[in-house]
Amino acid sequence: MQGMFGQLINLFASVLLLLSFAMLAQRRVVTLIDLFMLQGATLVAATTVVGVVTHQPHLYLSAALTLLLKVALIPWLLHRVIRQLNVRWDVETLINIPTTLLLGIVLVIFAFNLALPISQLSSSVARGTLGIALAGVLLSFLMMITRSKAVSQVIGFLSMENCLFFAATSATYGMPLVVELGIALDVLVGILILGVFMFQLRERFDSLDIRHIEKLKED
Amino acid sequence: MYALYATLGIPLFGALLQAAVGHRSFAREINVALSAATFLAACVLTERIVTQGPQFAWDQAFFIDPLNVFLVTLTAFVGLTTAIFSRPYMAIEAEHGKMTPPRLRLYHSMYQLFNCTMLLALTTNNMGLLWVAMEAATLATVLLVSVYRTAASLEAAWKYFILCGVGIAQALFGTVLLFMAAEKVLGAEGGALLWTNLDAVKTQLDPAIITLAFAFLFIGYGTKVGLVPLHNWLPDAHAEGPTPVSAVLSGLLLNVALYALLRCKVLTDGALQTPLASRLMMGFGLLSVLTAAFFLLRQKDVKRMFAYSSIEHMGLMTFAFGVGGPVANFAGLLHMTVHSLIKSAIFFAVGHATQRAGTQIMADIRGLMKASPLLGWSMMLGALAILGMPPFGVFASEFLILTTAMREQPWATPFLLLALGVAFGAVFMRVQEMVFGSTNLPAGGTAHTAPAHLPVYAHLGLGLMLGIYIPPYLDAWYRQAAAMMGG
Amino acid sequence: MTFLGAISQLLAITAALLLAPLLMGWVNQWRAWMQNRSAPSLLQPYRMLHKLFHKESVVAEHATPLFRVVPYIVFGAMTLACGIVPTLSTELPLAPAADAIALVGLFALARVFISLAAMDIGTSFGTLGARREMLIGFLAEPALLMVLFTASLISTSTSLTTIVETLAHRELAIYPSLAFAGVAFTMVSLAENARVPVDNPTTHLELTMIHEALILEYSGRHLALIEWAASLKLFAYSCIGLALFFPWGVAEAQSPLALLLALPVLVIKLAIGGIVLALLETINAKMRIFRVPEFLATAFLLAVIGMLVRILLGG
Amino acid sequence: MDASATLAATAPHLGLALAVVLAWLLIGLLGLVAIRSFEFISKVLFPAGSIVSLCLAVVAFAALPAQPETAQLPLGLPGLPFHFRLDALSAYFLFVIGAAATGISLFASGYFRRGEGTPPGILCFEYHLFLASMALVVLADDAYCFMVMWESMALSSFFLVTANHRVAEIRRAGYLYLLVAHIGAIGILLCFGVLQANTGDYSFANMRAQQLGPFWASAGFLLALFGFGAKAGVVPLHVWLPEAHPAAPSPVSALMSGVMLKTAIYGLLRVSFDLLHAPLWWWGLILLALGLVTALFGVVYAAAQVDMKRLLAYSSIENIGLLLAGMGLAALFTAYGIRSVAALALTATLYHVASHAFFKALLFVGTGAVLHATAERSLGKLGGLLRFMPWVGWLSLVGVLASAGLPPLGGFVSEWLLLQSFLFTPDLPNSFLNMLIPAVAALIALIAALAGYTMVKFYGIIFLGQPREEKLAEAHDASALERAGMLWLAAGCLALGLLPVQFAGALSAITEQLTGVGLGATLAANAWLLVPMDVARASYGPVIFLVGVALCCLLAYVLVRRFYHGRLRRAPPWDCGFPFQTARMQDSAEGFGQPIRQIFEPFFRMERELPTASDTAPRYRVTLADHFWHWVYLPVARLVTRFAQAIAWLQQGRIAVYLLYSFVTLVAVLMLVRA
Repeated sequence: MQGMFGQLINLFASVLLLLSFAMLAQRRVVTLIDLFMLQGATLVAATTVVGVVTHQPHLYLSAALTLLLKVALIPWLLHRVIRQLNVRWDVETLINIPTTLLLGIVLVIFAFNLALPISQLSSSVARGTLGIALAGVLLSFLMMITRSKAVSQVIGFLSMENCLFFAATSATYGMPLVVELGIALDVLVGILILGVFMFQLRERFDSLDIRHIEKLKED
Repeated sequence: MYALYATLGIPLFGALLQAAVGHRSFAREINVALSAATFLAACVLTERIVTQGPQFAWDQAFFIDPLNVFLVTLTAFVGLTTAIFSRPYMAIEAEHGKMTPPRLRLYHSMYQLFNCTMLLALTTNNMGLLWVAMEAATLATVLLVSVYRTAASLEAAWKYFILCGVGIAQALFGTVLLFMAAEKVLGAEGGALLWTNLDAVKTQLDPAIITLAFAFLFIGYGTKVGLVPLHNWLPDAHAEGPTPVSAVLSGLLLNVALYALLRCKVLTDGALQTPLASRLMMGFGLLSVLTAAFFLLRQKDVKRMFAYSSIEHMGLMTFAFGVGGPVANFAGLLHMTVHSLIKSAIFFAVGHATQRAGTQIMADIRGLMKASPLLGWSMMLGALAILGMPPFGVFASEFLILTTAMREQPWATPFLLLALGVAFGAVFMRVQEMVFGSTNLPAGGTAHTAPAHLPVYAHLGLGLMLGIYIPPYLDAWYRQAAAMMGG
Repeated sequence: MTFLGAISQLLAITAALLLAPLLMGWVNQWRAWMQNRSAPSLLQPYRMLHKLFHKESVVAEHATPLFRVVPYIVFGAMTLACGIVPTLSTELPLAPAADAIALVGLFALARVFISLAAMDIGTSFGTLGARREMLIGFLAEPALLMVLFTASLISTSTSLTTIVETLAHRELAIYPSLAFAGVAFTMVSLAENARVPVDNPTTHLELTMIHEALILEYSGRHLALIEWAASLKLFAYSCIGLALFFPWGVAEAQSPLALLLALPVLVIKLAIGGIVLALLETINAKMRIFRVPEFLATAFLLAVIGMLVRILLGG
Repeated sequence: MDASATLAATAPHLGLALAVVLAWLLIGLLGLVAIRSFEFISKVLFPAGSIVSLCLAVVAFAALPAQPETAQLPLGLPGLPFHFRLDALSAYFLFVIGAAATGISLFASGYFRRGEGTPPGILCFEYHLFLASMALVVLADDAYCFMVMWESMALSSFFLVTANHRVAEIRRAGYLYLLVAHIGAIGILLCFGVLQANTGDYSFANMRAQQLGPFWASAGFLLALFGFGAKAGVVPLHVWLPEAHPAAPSPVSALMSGVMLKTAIYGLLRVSFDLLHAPLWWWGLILLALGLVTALFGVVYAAAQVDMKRLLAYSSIENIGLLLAGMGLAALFTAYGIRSVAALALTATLYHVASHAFFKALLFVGTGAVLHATAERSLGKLGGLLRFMPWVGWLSLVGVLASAGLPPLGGFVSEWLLLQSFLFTPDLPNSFLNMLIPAVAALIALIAALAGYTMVKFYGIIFLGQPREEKLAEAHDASALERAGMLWLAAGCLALGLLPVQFAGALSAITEQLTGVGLGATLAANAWLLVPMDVARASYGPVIFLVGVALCCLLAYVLVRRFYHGRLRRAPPWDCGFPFQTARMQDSAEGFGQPIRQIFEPFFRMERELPTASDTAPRYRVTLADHFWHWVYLPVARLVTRFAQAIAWLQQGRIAVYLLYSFVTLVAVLMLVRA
């Protein structure tokens, strides 16, 4: 039983990594949101499985929270934003996609290498996946660097948050509840603020292209 | 521990209250009253801690020891003086049409919320909650920075949000790793994220995990501290937000971030028995001091310049804590105190000057001394104080840091000498031109009444006092806190 | 202060005052002879002083009191200088008050005052002369000091009387350092006393004169004092040179007989010195003012070399 | 009250000195209170400050031979209260401060005028704060107290320098001054960091007790040399001095040149002789070499200046160089254990400290009076002022003579002592040094002679000749208080010149403290002759000297009067047959500088504009610039600017790039911790 669940978690982890790569490769903002939703769903599933294995009821709560926030609310919000702002395409990335993917692979190797000695120490069933969580964080980081639209940056940010949650689940059995609640609240407020900002940016700059918001600099 | 609940509750209540009435004309006075109440509560709390020693509250969820109680008092105090400063300031901003009633409401509400989150971050015993509070503080300040809704302020706020958000996400990862290490010793239950518990078992924590955790925590909280090269949000956010916000950002938020970093360092030092944390802090501290000094040279915007000065000073503190040992730690804490006092005072003065001149561009602000001697002197003395001129307190801490570094880390001193020299040259060149000489300010510009300068001079006075006399109880705090940080 | 000391001091000063114009006349006479001119009388300087003292003084309208005081100061300073230098005897009560360094200081004092007086009138020549005089001074002064130091190193003393006593008592050996110092001293003396090749005491050609430019505005008794002081200066320098390089015959303590003997010895030595000076002035040509720094720098270097030789070779 | 009573009982002199400092601060605060009542400040507060200064001088002089006294104030850092100590060295410098300030304050009470820049009350406050901080620098007995006072001194003097901050040039001067002062202060601070030897105890007593290895001791010494050198204006850190001293109001210039520079000498003496108590021989060599370079540089530049206050500022650089050279000699002899000669060199140095304080203060206040009377600083527009301002003129003459190092005034005594100590050098066991040092003596002689040249130029152009401008004829003499101040300073110059035995004898307490040998016994043997070693070796009796000169003068005067008529006729000066001479045809300051420029051409960075024969409007112009400025400071400034430019490129506003920085940093740190 334990073994099967372990494999299931590994599977979800792999899916997570795959989705991260897919996001890195994706140009269309709409698809990006969908991928993000999928990532959220995977996270929910993984959390639930860990909850089942370890009989930790607060993991269910965490899973529910994630479901509500990251699978339902945030994608819905994002969709609304891009519809209203009419940003469908992330026209071009700052670095071309094949290069980005190659960089991504290097990062994954780096992350695995980094996490390997540590994950041995974890008591969690999902310990092997710490490396994947780390890789996900780094990949999201990379995505934020390479994207030129504000929306895709936000999605990168959120995806990073997802991977962090996954790390919390995989390395331990989730953070204490009060912390998880706090984090969720922060994320929610944060995304609301970002949403408002995107409208205001659009209003001020006529664009959500971050290359237009680089007036503040040293000259 | 009602004092603690009051300290945290008043600003929280204030945030809600101001969300309702913050746009009304009396909201500014309410803001002052709330901050004063918070400060009073913090004083009572301090008195408790000083007389009765470190204490828990709410079943270990909060823990107050000398290290954080002094920061709590400082935060509440600067919060209060900034509220006092912002009262006439915001009135003038409203007059100029830069603040509309909805913006005022947002400003007042977020100001209280910001205070609340910082106090929470300081007092909580839970490393996770510390992270949550830091993030919340970021959110509150993002709104504060963008309150003018200008293109520049939006840009600054956006960068601030993204950079700090990403940065602090690394801290979350670090916290997760910390939790993972702690869990093995303390078990999943029993508050494995409580700092007191972690501190108790820190020698048993697994070094491999803690090493990695500290790397992430360092990057995360280091971003908020404004360490180079993670600092890029800081000058933008300081320059484009309202001046009271710049004052609390520099004076308080950076301190709280450094406080979080210090807590992590204590654990890491205990777990590793190697100087990893110290080396990182020294290296990045020094890099920050040096880089910021050179950035200072090219500034045209007065608030931006002092923002870089904040980076420089945070770098110096980080370096001091990295050097470690009772003297350097003491010096670091002292520097934290005086830096927030003096830097916020400078921002107050800058606020007056920019309102008087109607611009933040230094070339267009001339002859403040002629236009208003009180303003000119506050600007001049503030700048001299922050540049490390005695008898102001910044000098006292720089004295201790440099003399200790000379024997402990002599390799660093040429860099420090260079950086402090360049910084002095850069800042003083501008400030002198702003303060001295014939004025180019419009004759009928905004005139501030003498009481408006009170917060500036109060801060400068305190900074001066700390340079030549440190009260025994403050000394005792510093010593206990420095001892806690070990070396 | 012994009675004899007071006597010898007074005698030294009186002798200097009286002999100085004579030395001047002697040099002039010899110079004229060497240049195939008919010579003025040996007593010509006394006659000139007499004439000048009897004439009325004409002072520029806006001259300050400084202008009128300076001749006295210069005269006083030079008289004192002659009183300090051991001419006849080393038993001089005034000598401990001023050693070799103070002597150089004394000359400098006179020079500064006369330059200031020259500037007081505010004519172009006065200031020009002052500038040149100070230029020569700042180059000659260190050279003179170095010459004296070389002697001091030999006698480990800067006191002139001790130097003379030490040098007079040594066996007749050639000190190479003193040879260098001697040449340097001669060059400095020529410059300091406004002699060819640095200055021409008989010229009034405006562009080249130094000493004459300084005193252009003086007349009557003031001029007399200054001229007398100038001859005293020459006398003092000659005596310093004789004391350093030919110290024999100077009377030492408690010996009235030696004192009596010293006077004729001094006169003979001065006479020979005067002829040498006239000779030097005859065989040299006046140099351009811009060459003077080079001339004096050479003197300075020679003096320093002399000193180094003294340290290096112990000679 | 209780504390002050115990202080008075255990440390009477120190208590009094601190009381004086307190009185100064009080006067300053009173000035702040009565910020705009000009009469009160100038007629009551400044004279009061002068009297207080006099008290300080008296107390300090009395404390010279006394035992060291210590006290603590409950201020400063925790565990490190302000320590004060009054020993012979600090007493002496305190005396110099007090004595010079007496005259300068007196002058200042007549000097400051209404309606110039900073309000009088603030000036009064800054002025007395400046005095107080200088006194406390000298009294400080721990590093923190010292640094606080040191920087307060810099700060208060900065504000005084920029009193008239409407002028851009003055602001620039002030900026340069404070910048150099601050960087120097950091150097001193690091020096103390070395000296405390990681004990965390910053008191001088602890530093004295530490035995540092040669490496750390030398590091400490070099840092101190850098720090104090920056304050003293040692080449190549001198650039601020000729800018700041002329910019300040004259009494402040006098204080800065005459007194403040000496605190740097004090600090260097304190650190190298007292705290490090074992100078290595090459420290002495460095001091000597730097001192000579500084002195020669200073005097050559002084001789070429055309602004009277700049001229004096460069002359201060020269004197600092001489002090440094003397100190270097003392260090050399101490290192070789020839303590009696070390004591002699040190006596010379200390003597010069006092005499320079007096004559430079006198000259600076003199220029102040001239500046007030004529509103002119440029030598090319002055002239003939002795007739219109006889008091200032004659009193300045005393300063000029002292500054030129002429007997029988103060400047000569110190030069004499210095040259004497050079002559004893052949005792050194190092043959190289034996060769070198006489040559150095030659250089000292050259410098002294050049100082004479400079001073003749200074005095002759300002006070003698004919006024070069019409308006100079209306120049008024100094007011009574100003005269009194100048009289005091001139009297100081005279006293130092005529009473060297008594004064140098008082210094033996210091040399005993620093080198272990005092000259007091040797000196006391003869009241009228200054005999450092032995009367056969060298002696100097200024009183006899003066009496001798005076007697000769008097004799000449009496004889001339007695035997000849005293007829005197006033006539226009001889015009050389060219009747159209004007005052502008007098030799100018530039002209006076010409031989110097020619001889020392490589010293200067010269820009000349020479007229040719065919010029219809011929124009002659020559500007002098400092090589150091061009070859050291400008390149450094350019380098810093360029670096700042390069670094600004890092921050180009693109959020993606910023994220990349964070990312790279993260990866780098991760790799670092893995390794």
